[in-house]
Amino acid sequence: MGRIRIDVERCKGCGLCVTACQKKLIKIGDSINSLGYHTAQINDEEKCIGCANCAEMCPDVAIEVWK
Amino acid sequence: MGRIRIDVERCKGCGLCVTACQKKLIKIGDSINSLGYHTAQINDEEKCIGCANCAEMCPDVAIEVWK
Amino acid sequence: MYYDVTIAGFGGQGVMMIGNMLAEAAMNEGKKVTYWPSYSAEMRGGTANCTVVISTKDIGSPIVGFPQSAIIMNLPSLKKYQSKIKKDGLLIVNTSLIDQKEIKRDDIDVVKAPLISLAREAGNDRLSNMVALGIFLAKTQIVSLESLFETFTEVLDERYHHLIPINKKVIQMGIDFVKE
Amino acid sequence: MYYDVTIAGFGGQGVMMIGNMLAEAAMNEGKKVTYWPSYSAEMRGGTANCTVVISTKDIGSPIVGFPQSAIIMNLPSLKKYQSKIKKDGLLIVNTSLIDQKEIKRDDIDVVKAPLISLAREAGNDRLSNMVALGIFLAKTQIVSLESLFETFTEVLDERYHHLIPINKKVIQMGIDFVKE
Amino acid sequence: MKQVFKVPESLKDVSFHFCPGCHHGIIHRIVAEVIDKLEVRTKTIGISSVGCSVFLYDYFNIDVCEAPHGRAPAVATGVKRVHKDRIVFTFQGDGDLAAIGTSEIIHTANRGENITVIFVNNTVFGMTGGQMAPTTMLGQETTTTPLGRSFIGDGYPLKMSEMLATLEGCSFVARVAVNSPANVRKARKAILKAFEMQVNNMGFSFVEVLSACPTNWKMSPQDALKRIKDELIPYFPLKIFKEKTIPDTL
Amino acid sequence: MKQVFKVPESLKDVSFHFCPGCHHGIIHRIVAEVIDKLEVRTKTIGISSVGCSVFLYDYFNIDVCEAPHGRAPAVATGVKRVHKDRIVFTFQGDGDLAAIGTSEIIHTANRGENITVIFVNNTVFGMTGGQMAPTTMLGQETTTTPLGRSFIGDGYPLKMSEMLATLEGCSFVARVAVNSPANVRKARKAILKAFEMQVNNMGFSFVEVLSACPTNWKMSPQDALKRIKDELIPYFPLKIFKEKTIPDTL
Amino acid sequence: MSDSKKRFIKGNEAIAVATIDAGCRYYFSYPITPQSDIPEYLSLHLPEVGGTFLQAESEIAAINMVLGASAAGARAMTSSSGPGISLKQEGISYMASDELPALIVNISRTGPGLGGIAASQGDYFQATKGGGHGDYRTIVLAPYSVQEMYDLTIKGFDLADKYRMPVMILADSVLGQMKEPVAMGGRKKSTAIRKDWAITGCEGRRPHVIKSLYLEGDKSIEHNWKLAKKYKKIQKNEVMYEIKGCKDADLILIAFGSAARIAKTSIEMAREKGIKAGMLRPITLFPFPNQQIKDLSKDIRNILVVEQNTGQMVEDVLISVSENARVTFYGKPTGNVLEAEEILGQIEKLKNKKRV
Amino acid sequence: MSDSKKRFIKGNEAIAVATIDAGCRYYFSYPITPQSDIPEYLSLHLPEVGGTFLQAESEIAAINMVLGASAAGARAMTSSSGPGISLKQEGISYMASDELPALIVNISRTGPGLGGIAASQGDYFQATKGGGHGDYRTIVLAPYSVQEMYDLTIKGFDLADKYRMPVMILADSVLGQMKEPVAMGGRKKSTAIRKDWAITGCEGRRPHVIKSLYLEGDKSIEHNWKLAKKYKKIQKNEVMYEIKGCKDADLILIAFGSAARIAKTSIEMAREKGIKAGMLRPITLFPFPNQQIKDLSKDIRNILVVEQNTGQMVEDVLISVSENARVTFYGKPTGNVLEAEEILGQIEKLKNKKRV
Ligand SMILES: Cc1ncc(C[n+]2csc(CCOP(=O)(O)OP(=O)(O)O)c2C)c(N)n1
Ligand SMILES: Cc1ncc(C[n+]2csc(CCOP(=O)(O)OP(=O)(O)O)c2C)c(N)n1
Ligand code: SF4
Ligand code: SF4
Ligand code: SF4
Ligand code: SF4
Ligand code: SF4
Ligand code: SF4
Ligand SMILES: [Mg+2]
Ligand SMILES: [Mg+2]
Repeated sequence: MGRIRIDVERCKGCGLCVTACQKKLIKIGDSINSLGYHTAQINDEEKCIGCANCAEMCPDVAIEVWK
Repeated sequence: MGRIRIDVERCKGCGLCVTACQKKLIKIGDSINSLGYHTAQINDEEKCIGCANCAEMCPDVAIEVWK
Repeated sequence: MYYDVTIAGFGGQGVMMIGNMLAEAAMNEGKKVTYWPSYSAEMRGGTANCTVVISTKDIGSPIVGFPQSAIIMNLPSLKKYQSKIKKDGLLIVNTSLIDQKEIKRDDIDVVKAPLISLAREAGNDRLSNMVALGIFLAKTQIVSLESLFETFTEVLDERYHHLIPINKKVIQMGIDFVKE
Repeated sequence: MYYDVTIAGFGGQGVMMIGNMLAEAAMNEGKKVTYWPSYSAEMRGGTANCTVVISTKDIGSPIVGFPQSAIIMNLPSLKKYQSKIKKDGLLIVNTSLIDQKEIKRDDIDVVKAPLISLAREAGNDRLSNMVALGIFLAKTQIVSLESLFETFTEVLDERYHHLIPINKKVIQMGIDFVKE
Repeated sequence: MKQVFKVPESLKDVSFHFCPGCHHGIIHRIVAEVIDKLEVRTKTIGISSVGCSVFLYDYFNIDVCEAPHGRAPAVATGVKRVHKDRIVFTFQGDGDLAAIGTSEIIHTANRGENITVIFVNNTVFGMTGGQMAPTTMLGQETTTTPLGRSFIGDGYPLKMSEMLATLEGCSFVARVAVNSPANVRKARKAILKAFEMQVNNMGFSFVEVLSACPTNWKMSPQDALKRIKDELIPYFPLKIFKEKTIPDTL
Repeated sequence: MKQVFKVPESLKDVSFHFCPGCHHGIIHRIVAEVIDKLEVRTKTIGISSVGCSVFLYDYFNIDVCEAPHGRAPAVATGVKRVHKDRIVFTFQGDGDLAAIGTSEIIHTANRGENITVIFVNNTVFGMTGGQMAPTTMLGQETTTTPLGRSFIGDGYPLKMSEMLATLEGCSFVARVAVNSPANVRKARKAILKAFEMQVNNMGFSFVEVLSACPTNWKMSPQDALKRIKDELIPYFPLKIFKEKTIPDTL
Repeated sequence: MSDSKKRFIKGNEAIAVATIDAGCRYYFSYPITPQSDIPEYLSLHLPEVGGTFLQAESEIAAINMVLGASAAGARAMTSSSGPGISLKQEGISYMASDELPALIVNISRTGPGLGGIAASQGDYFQATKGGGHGDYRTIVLAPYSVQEMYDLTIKGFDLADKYRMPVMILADSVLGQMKEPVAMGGRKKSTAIRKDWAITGCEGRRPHVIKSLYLEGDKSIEHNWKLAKKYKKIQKNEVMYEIKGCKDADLILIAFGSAARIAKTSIEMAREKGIKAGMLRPITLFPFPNQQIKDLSKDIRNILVVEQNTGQMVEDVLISVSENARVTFYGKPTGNVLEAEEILGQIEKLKNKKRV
Repeated sequence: MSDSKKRFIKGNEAIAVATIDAGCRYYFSYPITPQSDIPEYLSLHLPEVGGTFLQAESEIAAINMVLGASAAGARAMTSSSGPGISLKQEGISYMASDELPALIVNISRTGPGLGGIAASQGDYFQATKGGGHGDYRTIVLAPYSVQEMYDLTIKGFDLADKYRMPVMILADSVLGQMKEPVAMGGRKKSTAIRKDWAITGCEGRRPHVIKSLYLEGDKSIEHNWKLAKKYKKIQKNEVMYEIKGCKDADLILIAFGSAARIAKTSIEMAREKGIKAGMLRPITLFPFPNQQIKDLSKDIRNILVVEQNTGQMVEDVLISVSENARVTFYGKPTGNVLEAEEILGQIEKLKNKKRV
């Protein structure tokens, strides 16, 4: 059981978290942040195992993880 | 059988030829050249085997060798 | 004859591209012209802008403190340039990204155009710059449409030549937007 | 009071050493003094020379174009400096290495001294510089013998202090040479 | 639930200027995590270099001195000689360290200066627009090798870790990558080790990090990960090249 | 009787300015002999460096261009790129090549420039009065290491041949000495090989020559020979480190 | 030539094209903003004409490669900006002493230090007074249009060969990044000047030596005076400048490069307002048009010097002006932001000051 | 103090002793003649007082080590000559922008290029106008005796700290190699000035940053004006010069450093011959005594500038003098050979010229 929070203002939509999540919980959404980036969002939050792989790969330190 | 010629004006009396000659034919003499150096001279010329070891070691290209 | 325009937006919005096309078209019509890009050192998220001066006489400064007209593609650019446009000048604003209430000037000719939606209508929402160019042309008639279309083959790399028709279509849509 | 001397010879002849001693002695006597070594970039076979100026007033140039006196230890130096010595000046020549007929000046006081032989007599032919210093002192009395001897302990490294007596002896021999 | 991942304290609360998917950000973060872990934030002095990481001081919550291009190891030497008890690290790109700064890095390593060097190898001059770097791969197209780097005339991609490891004075040399969560964890470990070496006065420590520059590689961040795995790591093997266990003391 | 040893034609008939017993003279002579042997005197361009060998042009009967201190490999690169059919060599001391010129030698070697470098390692800055060089031995007293070089602070004596041999681009690397007639002959052979590599377009060739500086070692020329044998060669082994047999071509 | 026959390109690209057109085939440099368009263009197009493009490991290596290629008899060039130009100073000093021709381009940026990539004219002193050690000068050309970026590059190579010395182009990112239509002369067939001093291997002649070491006192003095005489000759023969609207002027503005370009608009604005302003624009910064300024300043006493720095060329103007001229300086240390209107403001201020 | 209480040492050694006496404990340099006595002295004596002597791998590394040590809050120093000083220009420009104090000693030699090791004043422009890129200055001190080599070294460290900027000592081998008796002040207890801006680790405070990059237009302008203001202040407050025999003079000689030292004798010779000659000797070359020269030149119109180069400081004199002064230049590019007699010759020549 885990939980993540994505700071969309830091996110640049690079998608590295998408690739990193083995549970395939993250995808790049439609919403645009103030810098004009489509940002990452988590789906099926409850499936998150809190492995922090997404956070490890995030170049913009946009993800926090709880477990 | 060999023969050497020492150009005393080039010679700086470093003595490397003295060390190099296994026949011990060369020594640093008393005469001074125009730069103020005591220069090398050969003794027992006839014993020279023309091996050119002296010339190989001379840093001032002061020795010519015949064989 | 002397006219200048500043074009500004996000990097990637094709601001430099339309500036270049405009300048080349004017050159091909035998006018004097300068093009000045101002670029920021930051890699991304920076703003891009350029200034084009077109004249029948030799041009002095390519950098224009107070432009006669401006094409503004995003909010930061509006904030930067709005106040500088000369009285009675022209301002084209991309209302797809900019809230109309940010527009404060009433002493200039303001064209509010939802550039992205318009471009999307024409089939490619990344061509909002071409819509803006069409609008600009319609308003100023600074160069002829033919001159402009000629520049496509010069400005665009060969592998993009198949995109010329759609570009032309989008420019026309800008022109029509003004006419409507 | 103002006096200057140029000392010149081969590197290794101890030219700088006696220049230094002279200068330090003068300083210890409360005089103003400058010492200027001119060195060549070549490693060896180069000439070494220095100029010492001693005065009761502040000294201007440490470099003297036309010295009042010169101590000349080898032929190249004689050639370089002979013509520059001021009229009525003093020239000390090392005739151990220089042919007397090279000396052309007759308007100055010339001391011809076989410095190497003299030094050898005193037991060490490498001390020809000290003989020259003795001669210079005897001729000029520019500093006292005591002041000069005092400098030995300052100028010489501790491990050479055992050589002080022989040095003193050789200087005295220079002085005697003049007196004779 | 307990928070297991957060913004490290040694980073300021601002966004990076890096391009989307640029690994500089990951490397910044893991360095900051190491500083946090060792609890040396207020004792640490960073030396920023000229390259995309020039704004180090905007992100790290520590004292920073900017160095001229390539000279960070010399600047770090000056700082460390004054503050022997502070933790001093440089953060340098491959243009900075392996091109203009070749001499400084070699001699600083050889002197065994007790500093840590983080070397970000992205096979390109990022900041200036993607020119060839000494580490650019053969065949790689850059803005100054439009037809791809050729060993005739351009030379071979330099292996800095291998070269530095041959130097007597160098105490710790490792090459890591941050192209997968597992590699990020290994990279952090290596950087931790490097900083620990310094804390323990073991001398010069060096970590090379293979890093993606999606912008100048003209690739998506995902393809960039793949390039690191398929192209870079085979040529630049991930490895601890050297690890001294006894310090150089008289 | 036949003359078996004479002043080589590639040398002018003037005396060297070197100190008595300085090996620079021997090395000058054997380079000249190699040029004679290959009959390339009128095709050869020498690049002199700053150090006791700065007056190369006064001695060699060939075209010479002087390089700023440490930059001879860069100057040689410029010359060779223009005259691809000429034989270009640099002649550099250890201060020149291993201190200020570290970057130039590494990158020139790495680019595989088709030039030859003669590297005279006398473990000291000769011309400027005997300061520490990067190749100065541990414990060696110089005018800037009055108490002897210590690896703490001064670093270790750099082994340039070993370092350059690790570079892909480098085609021939050897270390020789001229402290005995036998070694002089071996040195000549290595230098001949290096020049031949260039003639055959094999790329970058490098010969390090251990050399005595009696003046700054404060030793007699004889003791200097002994030092080379007893101290230098054990640390700087005489060896051919690398010899490519197939050129780098596409 | 009408503009429609011209190419519409960036200033930096104009320099790159001109390099090839001038017959230069050897280019060595190290990347730095804002001059990167030059190496990027040449890395693609020099090899096409059999030339050598080499990205050096540093600016120092680059300038010394230029030194080598020039010594070998070839036209050679490097370009850089601010910090990189500083690093080249030792090499430039050597080349001046060696009497080796070369073109060095400085697309300058804001300094000192890392500074910034915005345009600036803060490198005037470095370029004109000799940033390296010793008594030497480089010819310094200051283009103010993309056309001149092209023309002066070619001129620069010619002057370098004529006088056997490094020539510098001092421009900035305004000129490097702006685009204008440019008329091009086409490629030179050959580089014309024979270089019988070059090192080429001594086949059939005595060895040549390129050096700058003169240990013996007198040789060094002679060499320095020889160089000084050359610079005097250049001062006499090679001054280039442009004068505009000075015949009836009450006020002369003196500016070079991008500042002059911007000021051109200010002068026009002033004229429109009835202020009789003219401009003298030095095209060669060394040799500086001292005499021309002196002559002008005899009649027109009101002189405004405008620079994109805190005041450098103004010193050369002060040396030049006749005794009763009044020199005012207006500067802005970073150039992208100097605007025609603010210079106009200065002109108006001066105009309103009582004449002395 | 009577001379007998003084130490009889070389100029270079005086600088080295003063470095330690000034409390400087960090010295980084790369060998070069004719300044080697400085590192040789310090390599032995700095460690004795717990200081760091580090022979860097190059002049560039050395200046950047100085940059680091200075940023860390320590007094730091480097010394070099000609080519080495050129290589340090990038670093000096950075330090000027970073506002980092340090002492940089140039025992200059003949240039340009490798030049030679004889004394020369050919580096005047490089030192005073800023050899590096960008709009900056360094304070330049020009000693003319061994005593001043000592005193100005200490003064240099103080000025560097006071204004947070690099200070340069410009001397040459005449001053470096000559010996004179020197009175020494003894070692400073502490380096006095607190450096709250230094990087020391941010314990108990916000992080410090030492940087020179100002990308945004206005920040960079502000920074440049800030520096310019500092230099103005220095121009106002720190001018040092010596005047001798100018009260009744018909002719003033202006010279600095070794040339001034030699010219001192010429002035005395001239006086002996009944020529009323005086001398103004700038001790600070930047700030230059413009005003003092202007004032003097109002009464005494005959001015002779003597330099050991082909004419550099003469430009600063020309900027300074009042309108009706007549400036004559006499130069010799290599200095070991300038003799008092030849300067006297110039004085006599000038004296005989009809007054205008
Ligand atoms: C002396 C000098 N030369 C060149 C530059 C221009 N420059 C800035 S960053 C850089 C290279 C950056 O590449 P790298 O070090 O690999 O860092 P990256 O941006 O790839 O992380 C260069 C050449 C400079 N600032 N100073
Ligand atoms: C830029 C620069 N820095 C320093 C010097 C001074 N310098 C001349 S030769 C030399 C070192 C000589 O040592 P090395 O290269 O080992 O040659 P050697 O004399 O021992 O043969 C130095 C530092 C210089 N000429 N130029
Ligand atoms: S913590 Fe693990 S499971 Fe949860 S979103 Fe991140 S990568 Fe997926
Ligand atoms: S890795 Fe970070 S920046 Fe990239 S998409 Fe995911 S949250 Fe956004
Ligand atoms: S040739 Fe041989 S034997 Fe003859 S003198 Fe020389 S070393 Fe001795
Ligand atoms: S080796 Fe040469 S220089 Fe030395 S003593 Fe013998 S002949 Fe003379
Ligand atoms: S250019 Fe490359 S290295 Fe620089 S921030 Fe962008 S992706 Fe990162
Ligand atoms: S100083 Fe040393 S290297 Fe130089 S010539 Fe003398 S012995 Fe040879
Ligand atoms: Mg990189
Ligand atoms: Mg050496």
